[in-house]
Amino acid sequence: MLSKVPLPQQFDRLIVTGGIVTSVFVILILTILLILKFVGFISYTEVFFWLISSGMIIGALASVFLKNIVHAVFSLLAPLLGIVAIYLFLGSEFLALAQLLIYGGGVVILLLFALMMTDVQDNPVVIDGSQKPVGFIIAVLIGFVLLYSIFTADIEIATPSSLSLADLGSNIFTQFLIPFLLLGILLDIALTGALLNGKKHKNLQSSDSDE
Amino acid sequence: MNEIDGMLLVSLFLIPLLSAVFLMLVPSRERSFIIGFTGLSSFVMFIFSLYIFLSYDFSSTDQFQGIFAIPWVSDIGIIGLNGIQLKVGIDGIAAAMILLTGIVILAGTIVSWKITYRIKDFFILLYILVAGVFGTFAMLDLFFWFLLYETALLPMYLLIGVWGSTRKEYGAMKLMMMLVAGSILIFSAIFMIFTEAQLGSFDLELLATVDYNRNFQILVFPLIAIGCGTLGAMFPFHAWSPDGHASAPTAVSMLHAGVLMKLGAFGIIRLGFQLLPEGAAYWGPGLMFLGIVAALYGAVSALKQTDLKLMTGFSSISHMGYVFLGLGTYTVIGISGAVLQMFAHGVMTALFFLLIGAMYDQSHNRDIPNFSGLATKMPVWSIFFVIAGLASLGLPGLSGFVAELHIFIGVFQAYPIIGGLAVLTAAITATYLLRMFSTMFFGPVSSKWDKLNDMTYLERVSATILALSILFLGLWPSPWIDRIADSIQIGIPGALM
Amino acid sequence: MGLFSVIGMQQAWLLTIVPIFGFLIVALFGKRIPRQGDWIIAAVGIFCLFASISIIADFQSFFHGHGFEPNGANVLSFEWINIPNYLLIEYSTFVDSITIVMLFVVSLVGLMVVIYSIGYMQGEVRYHWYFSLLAFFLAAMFTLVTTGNLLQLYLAWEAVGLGSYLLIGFYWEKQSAAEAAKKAFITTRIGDVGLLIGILLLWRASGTFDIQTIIGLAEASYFDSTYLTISMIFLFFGAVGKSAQFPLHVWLPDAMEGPTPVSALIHAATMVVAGVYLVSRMLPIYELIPVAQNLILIIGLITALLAATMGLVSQDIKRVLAYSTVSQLGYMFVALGVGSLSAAMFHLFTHAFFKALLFLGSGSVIHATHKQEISSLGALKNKMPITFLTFTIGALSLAGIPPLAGFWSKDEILLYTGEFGSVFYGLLLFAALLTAIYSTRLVIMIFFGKPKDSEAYEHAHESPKIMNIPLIILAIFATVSGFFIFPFVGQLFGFDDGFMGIVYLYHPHVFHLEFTTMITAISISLLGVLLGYFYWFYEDGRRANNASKWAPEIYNLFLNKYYIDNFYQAFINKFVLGLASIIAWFDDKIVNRSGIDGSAQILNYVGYRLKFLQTGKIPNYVLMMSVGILLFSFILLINY
Amino acid sequence: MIPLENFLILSSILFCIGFYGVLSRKNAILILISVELMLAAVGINFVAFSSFYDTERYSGHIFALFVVAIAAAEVGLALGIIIRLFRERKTINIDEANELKW
Repeated sequence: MLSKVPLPQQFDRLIVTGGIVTSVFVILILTILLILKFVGFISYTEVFFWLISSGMIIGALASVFLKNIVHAVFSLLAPLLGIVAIYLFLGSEFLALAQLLIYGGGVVILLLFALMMTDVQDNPVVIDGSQKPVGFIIAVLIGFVLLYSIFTADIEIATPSSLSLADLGSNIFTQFLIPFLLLGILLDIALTGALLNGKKHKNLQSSDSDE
Repeated sequence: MNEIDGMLLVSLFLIPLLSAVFLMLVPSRERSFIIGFTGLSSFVMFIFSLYIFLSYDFSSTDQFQGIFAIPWVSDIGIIGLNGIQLKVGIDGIAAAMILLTGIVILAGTIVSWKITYRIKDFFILLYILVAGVFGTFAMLDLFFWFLLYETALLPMYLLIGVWGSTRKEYGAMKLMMMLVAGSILIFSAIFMIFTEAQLGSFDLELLATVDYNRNFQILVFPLIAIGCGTLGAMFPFHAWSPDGHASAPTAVSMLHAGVLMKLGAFGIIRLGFQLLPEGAAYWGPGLMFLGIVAALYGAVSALKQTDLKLMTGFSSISHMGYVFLGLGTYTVIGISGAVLQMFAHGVMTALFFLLIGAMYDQSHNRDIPNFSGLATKMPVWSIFFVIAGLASLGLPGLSGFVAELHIFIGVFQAYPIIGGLAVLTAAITATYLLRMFSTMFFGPVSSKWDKLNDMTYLERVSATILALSILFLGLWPSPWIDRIADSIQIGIPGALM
Repeated sequence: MGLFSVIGMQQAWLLTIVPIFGFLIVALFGKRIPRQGDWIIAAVGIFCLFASISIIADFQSFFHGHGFEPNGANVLSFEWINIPNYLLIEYSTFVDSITIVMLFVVSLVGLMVVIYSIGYMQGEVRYHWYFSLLAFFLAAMFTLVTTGNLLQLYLAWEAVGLGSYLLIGFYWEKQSAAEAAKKAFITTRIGDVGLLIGILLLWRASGTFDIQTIIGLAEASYFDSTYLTISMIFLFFGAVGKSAQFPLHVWLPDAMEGPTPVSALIHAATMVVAGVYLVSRMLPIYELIPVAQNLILIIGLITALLAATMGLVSQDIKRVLAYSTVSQLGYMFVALGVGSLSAAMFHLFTHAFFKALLFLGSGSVIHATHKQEISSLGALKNKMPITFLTFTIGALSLAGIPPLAGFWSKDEILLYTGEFGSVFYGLLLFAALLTAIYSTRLVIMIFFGKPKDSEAYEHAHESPKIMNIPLIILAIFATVSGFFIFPFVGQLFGFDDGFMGIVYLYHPHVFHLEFTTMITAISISLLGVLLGYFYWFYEDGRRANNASKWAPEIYNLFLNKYYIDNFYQAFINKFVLGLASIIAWFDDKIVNRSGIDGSAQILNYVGYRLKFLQTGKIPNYVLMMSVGILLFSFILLINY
Repeated sequence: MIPLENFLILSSILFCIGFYGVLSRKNAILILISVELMLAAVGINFVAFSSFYDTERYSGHIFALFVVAIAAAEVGLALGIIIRLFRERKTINIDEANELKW
């Protein structure tokens, strides 16, 4: 099974190609943002924000459009890590940390493991789906609805405030204690479920066939 | 009647419900216990219904008596104060219908004791059905009214599908589909009224105080009329009736033709006439037209039927046509006649189905030309059958005549020509019944049916109960008419023309 | 008279109640009572006769001078149905002169028939059932004649119909009896539709069912005349059905399937005259509307003639008598049509006795020989002398030979018809001639000549006493009841103007001898008797046979009852059942197959097609879901 | 100082991309990835609104935290199912798991 893991030289190529593409995009976007800055539309902070955001968007697009599954999973890293920065912008260090650990560290690895176990090498290319165009139209329309409502909404001007870890902790363990405990139970159940589901158990199958 | 009687009304539909629950706990091998228990239970129901009928208070000027309410949902969302409550109360119409139910369930229970296949389950379903029927007649809250209305319908499917005969799956399916389709109309009408009234309450008495917009009434009344009319086998929504009756087991046919079909007409009075008087006045001629068409149509169709139950089914359509005819007149006499006809037809048709069942259980044949000389073979059976038949063809002195007379008078007040057709229908009824009599009962005794026995004692008892009711109503109808007319004069002011 | 003063006019309801109790007791427990309870019914019959006579006596005490003013003493009522301000239906009795004539007829003939039946029905199955039905019929008939309102009249009207139905179908094992019962009930029921429509139309205009009130209103020109005409014609239609008038006369000959005493009671003396009674009761109104009255006259005349010709050729004793009954009822309607209530009631009175006598006599013959066809009877006069004598009295009375009862009453009708118009008079005379011919034929064929069926002849014997006594009593009445026409007979009973004065309250007629009419009538009757004698007595009726061969078309026309029955049968088979087939087809194919099953099948098909939307592919579902989300979001966007 | 709109726009874009991914992809793992994207977008929204307006309770933050946790659980379970699916039918093409059809 290990033989199916991507070989180091393929990693090199991936990193090199990805690096070149990324830096081209970064330079391009950075230029546009800086122009916007100097025209006076946005501030430096916003330049920084949109730089990260464009990275996230590009990563997301890549993960959705790339045909190679492994590439797609790796591209997911960009939005997941970008969110960490966004959370930091919003002043929530703990969430950023959690996001980094869980997504960057856990989820992607898990996905890669799953890829590994499901023998994706045999059919690395996703079969073309017939509902792609429809899906595209729907996605665009939903985007239109969302953006339209954002732009037409009367958003009260406010300043974001950062959330200290202590505040978060006290909130969770006082007001949201019960949901938090329930969440723990949920995770427990999910873990057990995943275990049972992934396990090869002969007797369950036989009882299935009985029914 | 006072509040204690109101509690009696609640208990009237709790008794069958609790009996059904209790029966679930009884092991089904305890056959004699089940028989004894259902006998007791149905007898108690009969006594209660009789008491409720007799304790009707003529001095009261309120429309409903014995009102008793338990609040249930109040002040939540769109539901306002006392929005949904278990509110019972009766007027003379409901009192008559409750008595009818009491009589029919007593007779129906007694004849059902001979069932051998899953008798316990049969009674559970039957009693749930009866609970629904009693509840619908007594309920003054539209929410519960509809709930119990449906409760009365749904067990029918299983009762016909499991214990029925001939094309039972088809009959059960057809019946259920059409009735549920009708219920949808009633349901939407109830909610339209609820929304239009903007009281946030399902209380019938409160809703009746609202003056609805005339156009609204004209729009909504047909929903109720068609919805309830489907259950009342109103032309052209009658198609379920012959098939359903033909395939239903005896007690179910009795209850269904005897009582459940009356729920439809009762619904038109309760919802249509009381809430939407202008709509009722507007659609009255239409109802009359459908009524007379149904009366003629059913009678003429019955001429051609050879299956005894199908014939009775068409005869029911014809008689329910009279009910709609009477309702359509929208006069005190006409509506009284319609309610009387509901009672009269209920008892009479229950007797019909009982007798057909008594014979079918032995012969497994209902084809009229197959029989001959049964009057010699089964004299008691034949006498009862002739009594029911004569009541059906409107012979004076029996229940059918009193009811038909009121309807005819009501119709003659407005439309003599329709009245003439209605009277003619009675003659057609006589034709098909007498054809049947002369083929089946009279003539030489056919050796094919040597093994037929006369009715058993149980059947005789329940047939006697029904036959006495027929005679009683026919000879001394005042107890009914006084109550019904009193209630109509108080409750349906639109009819006081 | 002290004995009779117990039961007055107000107690007329006893006449309903007592027979009803007799009926209930005998019907329910008859099998357990000694003699199956026939004595109970006989006692009931005796009570009814006693009560009738005492009511007549009471009536007489209210009879002052030349008239009887209806007052409270003859009315009893209580509310049966009462919806205040809307509907009031009472149970009421009303006794007047028409009632007392009917009362006497019904109770006397009823008692005779009950007594006769004890002998005639001996050993029959369902013996108690027969007697209980007789009591039921009597109760209904008494209710009918004592009623004060139209609705109660309708009730009793239907009840006598039921009694008749059950008694005609008494031998129900015979298919023909079952068919006859059905035919009788349905035919009269068709008439009853008219009756009920008429009653309801009258109610609609007047708001009451009370007969005297309606008559009063009509005389005060309360009703619109066209409306009244229509209602009264409908009412008359009921009488047509019950009294077996053309075109609804077809049931009465078939009704002879019932036991013979029943034919005497119901289908000769009492029930069939209910129509006459009804029209008599309403005659004050009919006199206001010439159209309806002329209709009565014409219908009566047609019936009298048609039935007489049919009676001429019929081969069955009872059928001949039935046709004769129909014909005589036609006479009564003619009398009513020309406005002579007294003549009609008088004919009703005499006819009841001699026709009941004839029927009971024929019953006696049938009882002895078990044959009904006159072709297999003959030469019975020595074997059954009493039957022969009484039957002959009845037949001559029917033929109108003086001084028997039939002569006087028929003469009255002829007299008033003669005053009305000569065409009617001539036709009625012709009918009288035919009547005389067929009554003679009947007597000759049964009692004279040679025995045609030796077995029946050998078997024949005189009937037991219990059957002969009623025959003799009725023969006496058939002889003397005509004398009621003379004023002195009436005066003997305390009525100043005699019978004519009793019956016709409104313009009393006093009987006077009109010699021209009388002599014409007598000569016509004698001519008829002679013709009958001439044709059937000599050479075993060869002349009669030749006569039937002389004009076979007419003979067949008479024999086949003018094809009216066939026409009705065809009408029912082709039209009514055809219509029923069409509607049954419509119900099956259009309503059920297309309407209900069809829509179910459409739903089924749509469902079958739609199920392929359920691809099982999750992306498809997600797509659908997202379309829904999109729609909802657009709705939200538009609303906010 | 970044206005709220920016966060919302970003989250909308991410959400739509994820949505498209869910609709168009056939590979179960890639659908899962797209779902993760959508969840991330929603998380941004929560946190943004919360830190701009709900400065008392920060329920948005906590909600986002819960979302993260639930997403983790979900991924674990979903991957289990996917592996199971693969084991049963040797493919994770979601079009071929169409037992639920008519």
